[in-house]
Amino acid sequence: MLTNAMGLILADNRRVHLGPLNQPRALAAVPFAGRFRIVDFTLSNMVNCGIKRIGIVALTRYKSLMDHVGTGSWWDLDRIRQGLYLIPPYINPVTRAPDRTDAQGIIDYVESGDQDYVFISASDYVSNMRLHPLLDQHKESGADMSVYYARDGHPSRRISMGLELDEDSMIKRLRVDQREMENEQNAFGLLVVSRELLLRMLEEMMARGIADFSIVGLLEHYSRLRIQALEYDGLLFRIHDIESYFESSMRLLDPQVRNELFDPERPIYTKVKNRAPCIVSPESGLLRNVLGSDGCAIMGQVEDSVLFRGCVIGRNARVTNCVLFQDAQVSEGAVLDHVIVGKNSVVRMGGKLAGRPGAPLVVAKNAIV
Amino acid sequence: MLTNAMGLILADNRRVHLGPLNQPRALAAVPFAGRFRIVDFTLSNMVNCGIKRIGIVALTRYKSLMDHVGTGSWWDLDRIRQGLYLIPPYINPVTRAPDRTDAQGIIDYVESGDQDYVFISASDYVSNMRLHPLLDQHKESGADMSVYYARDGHPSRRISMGLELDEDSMIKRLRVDQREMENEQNAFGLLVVSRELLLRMLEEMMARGIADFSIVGLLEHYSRLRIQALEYDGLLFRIHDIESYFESSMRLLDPQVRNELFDPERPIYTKVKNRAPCIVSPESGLLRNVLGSDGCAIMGQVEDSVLFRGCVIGRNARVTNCVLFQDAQVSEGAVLDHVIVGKNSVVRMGGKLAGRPGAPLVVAKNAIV
Amino acid sequence: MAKQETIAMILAGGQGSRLGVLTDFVAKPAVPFGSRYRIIDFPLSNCMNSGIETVGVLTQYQPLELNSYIGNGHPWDLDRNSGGTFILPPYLSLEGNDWYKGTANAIYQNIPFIDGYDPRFVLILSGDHIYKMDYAKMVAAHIEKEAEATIAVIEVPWSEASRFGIMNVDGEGRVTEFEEKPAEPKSNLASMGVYCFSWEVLRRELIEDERNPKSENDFGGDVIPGLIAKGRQVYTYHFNGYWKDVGTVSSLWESNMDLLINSDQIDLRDMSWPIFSKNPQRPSHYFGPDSIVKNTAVTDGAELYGEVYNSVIGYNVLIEKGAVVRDSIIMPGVHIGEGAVLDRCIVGMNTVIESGVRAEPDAEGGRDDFLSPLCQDDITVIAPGLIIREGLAITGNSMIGPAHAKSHPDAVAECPSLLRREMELC
Amino acid sequence: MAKQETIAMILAGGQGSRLGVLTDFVAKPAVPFGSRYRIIDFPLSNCMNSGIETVGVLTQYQPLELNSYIGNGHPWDLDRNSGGTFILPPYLSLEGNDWYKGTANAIYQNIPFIDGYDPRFVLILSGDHIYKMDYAKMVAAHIEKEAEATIAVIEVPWSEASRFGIMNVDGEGRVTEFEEKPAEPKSNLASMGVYCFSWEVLRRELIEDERNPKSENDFGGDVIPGLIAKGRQVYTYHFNGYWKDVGTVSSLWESNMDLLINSDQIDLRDMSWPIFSKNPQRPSHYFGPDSIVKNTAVTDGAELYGEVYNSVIGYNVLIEKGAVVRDSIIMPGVHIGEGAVLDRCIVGMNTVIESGVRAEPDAEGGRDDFLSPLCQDDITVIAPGLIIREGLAITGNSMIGPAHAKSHPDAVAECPSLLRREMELC
Repeated sequence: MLTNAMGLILADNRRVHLGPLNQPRALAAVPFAGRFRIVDFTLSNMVNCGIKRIGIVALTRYKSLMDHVGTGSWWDLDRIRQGLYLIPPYINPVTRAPDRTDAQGIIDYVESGDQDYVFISASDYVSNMRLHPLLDQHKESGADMSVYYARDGHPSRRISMGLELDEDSMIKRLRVDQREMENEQNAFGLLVVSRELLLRMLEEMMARGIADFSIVGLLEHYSRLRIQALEYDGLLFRIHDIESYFESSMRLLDPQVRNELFDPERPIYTKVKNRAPCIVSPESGLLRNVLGSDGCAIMGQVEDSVLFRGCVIGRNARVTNCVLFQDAQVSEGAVLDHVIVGKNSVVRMGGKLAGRPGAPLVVAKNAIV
Repeated sequence: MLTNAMGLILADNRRVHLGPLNQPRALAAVPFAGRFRIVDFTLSNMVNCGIKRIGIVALTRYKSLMDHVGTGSWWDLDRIRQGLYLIPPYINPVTRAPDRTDAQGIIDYVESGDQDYVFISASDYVSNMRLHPLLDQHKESGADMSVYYARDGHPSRRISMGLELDEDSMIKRLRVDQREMENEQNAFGLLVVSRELLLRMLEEMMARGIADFSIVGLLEHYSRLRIQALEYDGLLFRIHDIESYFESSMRLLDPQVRNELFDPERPIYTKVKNRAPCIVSPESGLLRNVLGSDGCAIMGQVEDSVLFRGCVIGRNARVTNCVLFQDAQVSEGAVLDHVIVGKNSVVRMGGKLAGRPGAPLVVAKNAIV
Repeated sequence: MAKQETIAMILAGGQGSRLGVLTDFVAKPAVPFGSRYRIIDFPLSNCMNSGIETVGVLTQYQPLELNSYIGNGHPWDLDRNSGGTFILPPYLSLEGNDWYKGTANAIYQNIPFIDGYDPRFVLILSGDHIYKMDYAKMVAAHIEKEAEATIAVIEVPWSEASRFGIMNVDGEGRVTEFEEKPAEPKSNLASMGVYCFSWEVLRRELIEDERNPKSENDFGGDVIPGLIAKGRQVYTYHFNGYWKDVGTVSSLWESNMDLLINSDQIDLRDMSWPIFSKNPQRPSHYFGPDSIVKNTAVTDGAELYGEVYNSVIGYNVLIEKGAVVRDSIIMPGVHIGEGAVLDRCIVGMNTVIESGVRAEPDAEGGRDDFLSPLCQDDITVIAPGLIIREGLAITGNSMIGPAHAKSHPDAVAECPSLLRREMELC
Repeated sequence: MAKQETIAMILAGGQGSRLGVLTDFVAKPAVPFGSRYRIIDFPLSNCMNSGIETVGVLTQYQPLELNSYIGNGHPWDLDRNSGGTFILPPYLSLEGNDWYKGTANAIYQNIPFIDGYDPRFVLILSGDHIYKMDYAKMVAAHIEKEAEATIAVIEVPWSEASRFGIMNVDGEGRVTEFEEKPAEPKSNLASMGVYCFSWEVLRRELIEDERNPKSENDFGGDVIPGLIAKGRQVYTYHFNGYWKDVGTVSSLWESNMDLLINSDQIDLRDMSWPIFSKNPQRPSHYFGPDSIVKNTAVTDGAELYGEVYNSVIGYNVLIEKGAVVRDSIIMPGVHIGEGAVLDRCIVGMNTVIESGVRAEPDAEGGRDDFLSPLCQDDITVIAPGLIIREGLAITGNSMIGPAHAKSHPDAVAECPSLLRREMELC
């Protein structure tokens, strides 16, 4: 199945602040659901739609993103003619400043593909979605650009792209980050546009010296262009702040939610790590409503939590309502409630940490507490 | 065969100016010898020495370099745990300026490998060389750093790293770009250093805010460190300016030179392009002392020249002492002597272009003349 | 570069008939092991970790699944430009070759393949051993001793030595005698079935062996004893670590259990020597609100709502509420219904155990129609791709296979085959 | 994702005996073609360009070189995670299967492999045809016509129609009759041996065909005529383009020459439909100071110092000063010595033609010891891996193979085999 479209993923969103979670890495590289990262969902959605050429625009902190995506082989994107491109900015060799704007690298990527359409995705949401309906609708309606939206209420206190539509579902007004617009139609950062029009817009950006290439920036053309909106009514997590990240993680404990997010018809691919299976020890305590991953060693008690790969829960430790990132270690007797523990961090023997529902405590990467 | 070393290739050298040849691309990506690019030789030397993890530091204009190296598969570097890394600079998301120096990306790359030694190579020379002798010597002597040099006279009017050595072959003086130092020992930008020491030097660079990571910069430590020099007496081309590029190209017409540069025991790998075989037409003219490549169509006369892939030589055209880059087109009846024609460029029907020995004329990429 | 210093040949052709219904449709090396592996992951990963990048896998019996599993070799990083993994089945030539007659004949028939890489050394490995071993060290020892053949040996308890092929050596480690299952062993050094040969020597020996009409063309039975008898430089290489041949139901069960009991021995958590595998990409495993799980290995996609003790659970296994699984090996994709009880069972891939089934050593009212001489120690084996009907009770030492779907349609059915294949191949 | 809409099966098992010594040690699809290709590059590249990513290659005869050549499928971008290329040889199962009996039986034996991908459509392709074809368009036509089987056909000159399998169709393109080499053809639509089947239909048909003791289990002979006879929905798909079966010495020679004469037909320079291949990485080819080259195809690593006219020259070929090569196909790695003259020759890989050899249709004083009924049109074939001794003169229509090294040791020798293998495998 070949789809006449390429993908473009914006790895960062400077409006999204996850504190210690995205400080050391691009938003797209933030871990999610035990063994995945946010970008896995976007990449898999594109791949499952038959897209075989995907560029990821990464401005900064792309080391972990680069390590994660590798050659693209886990998404079957290690191809001769197409495949996966990481698009960092160009640096001017003389001034040592970025060459003009982000746009030149993107232009080079878009120009060298021969697909007629480009799917552009942000990295501040997680979903397992079909992209074909949007493309089909786009072709049929003859719109200049087509964008998905969801009726998921006011998703965040900080970030929103509220849409007001005309009778043809074309955007007639865009309200950005407005608090009062609850329950309206909100775009979430997936759109499709013809390669040709995208190139024209990018060149205009270059000419005007506009630095920021973003979904909002594209949608703001609604007054000049016909931008059609299509409702997406499937499962959707918005990752806009620590609270929404934590709440989304907890929703994964619901089997129904997992069944939809990990529909075997449209697998979510990720980097394979070859960790040993998870071992639950003979002396383990209660183990209830827990998502666990390979490489974990569980000797204590865990409830209502998500464990990433390689977590160690010591004897008599108690972990409740937590998200533990890769290789986090909860030592003997420690007690954690409503905590997000960063990668490689250690909670010392007997340590006690507690956040509150709606305001989890966050332990940074590589910390010892 | 596993070698306990990783590779680090510096794709650019801001002291080397090849005019239209490296204006659109990093020095490492400059085409050479019909179907290769400079980086192919450095990569292959490393791979043939059993190195399986190679980083390429690219500051700018890395698009064609990125397209060329792809996933690294042509050098068998598309590996799960090791492989090929392109290392562009980090950009600070707020100031949109490069994050501190080049060094952070390099530090991240070097730190995450578990090899004890790092081979560092510049991209301003071409050779098919064994790297093991340098590593063996380095380990045996206990030097802090070890560098190859050649006794190839004063290689360039512009660029040189003349070495004065003590009786243990340790550098006691380094003379950079000095015109009068003919016939001395000249380093050419291949050295080996322990991972540990390299990291210390990089961190020092970061701390002092030194922006430029280069071979010269490393060798300048000779007063504080024991830097050993080892002679390399094999075939070596220095690519320092248009003249040396052209002269090196012409030397390839000597079968002896090619036999050494393309020793089948140590193949030089490059991106596979799947062009059709070269077709010499029935009406072709003289074809003497010519290196030709796949995809060429030769209807005219060619002598003493190097043709890259896909060149077209029209009827009655005459090409002598030329280097024609990929998909260059010499139209019917055109006459070229001592010319370098850039990629995709077209010499119009009946056109006449002539450079001089030692000063070839250069036609830029995508030009029509 | 075609030339390779060392290449490995993995013998993966045998039917593995002592595993009964587990190998009806797959070669033994493709049998699942240890929650998320197949047996062949161990030699393949050892090759990769040892820096050996050309691996021939000699297949003959039911190679399709193995072939699909290995695919392009990517999960083991063995998708190399020159080299990588090659499935090597028997083939026709001008001389009209035939099926592989024995392990040595299998290598003999592939001499042109090996010659193509012009190696100095060839490792002969088995596709059905569980161990982590650095073959590079063995090759280094082979070089240092200037050996012509080197045989990896492991010390076994003297009491068990008579069950193995035993190497008698001199003070230098040179083999003076090889005894297959000696009644009165003179040494406790058992051959692991892992050989390093200088290719030149092995090549000559194979050609000679092929010409010998009395030979059964077997490494252990003919080639190795022949080399020793001729006084060639045959040395042992001592291996200290976990090693198990998983050729029988009991040894397969034990070796799986060793992951729980002796997890420090075959240390799968040691990331300096990872064991690679290829599995479908599934979400993390899930422990349900009422699950009780103790001393158990579990991996991606498994969902445990019941009780699980001392067991090895594969990916995509679903254990429903009220089910009890004890001392068992549940291979990938198995579905265990509500209230089912499994004790000392090995359940093959994608089999469905309907609710209320009891498979226990002394199941009350249990049927003993399925007893098999291949099963001992009260271990029961259930083939892949079956449906075990609601409420069936079976005693220990049973083996249930597709044939029983015909003989006992009330108790056993086959899963629809299309669905089955699809799931197996991920 | 295991499921694939369309998968392709390439029949590559035949010995290709009409090519004589060129296929003594390699399967026909692995024979070099057109300077830098092997025959199988064409169907493999067609698959890749058509977006078909799962390809089974059915082998039986001498598959080693083909196996090594295809490797992990990377050069054709067919090293996919699920799917990619699979070499499918015959294998043993519980039912004790045997060698492939015919083309249909070969697919029958691999039903479990195909089922694993649960495809809607299966393409059956030949491994020995030279053509560029978008199979996706054929599948689209198959879907649109709601066909159960679609047969690609090409219009041949009426005068030659009696040499082909001819399809007689109604106004809708539905096949009403299939005639193998009809004396009085009713149509000039020849079957290309390229079939698209709905898998459900083909699967049923193959099982039925297998049960029929009278069937020879061949697609062209049994399965297709059977479907037509039963009135199933069998349609033709018209292909307009270059297509050639390279099964004979003459057709192999002609098809190579078409690259020079009809280069616009089988347009290898069209980069929108590239033909991929796997070759050793060598420097650009070189025309020496005294070379004369006209109407010739040449590729990497070749060095031409002599005269070459109307010829197809493979990689790493060395033609020394004073040698003359005319109307010939020189396969990779061949070395032609000073003053040798070759006219209308096909020279196999890595053969050495010593100086002064003359192989011409009417070579003066030429020996006719080597004449072969497989050679016509004055074409001479020299096997791969030989040394043709200095000064030998041979007439046209000769075929020289390894057997002649024994019968004519003065004229022919074999290259040392190790060296030969090494070079062939790159």
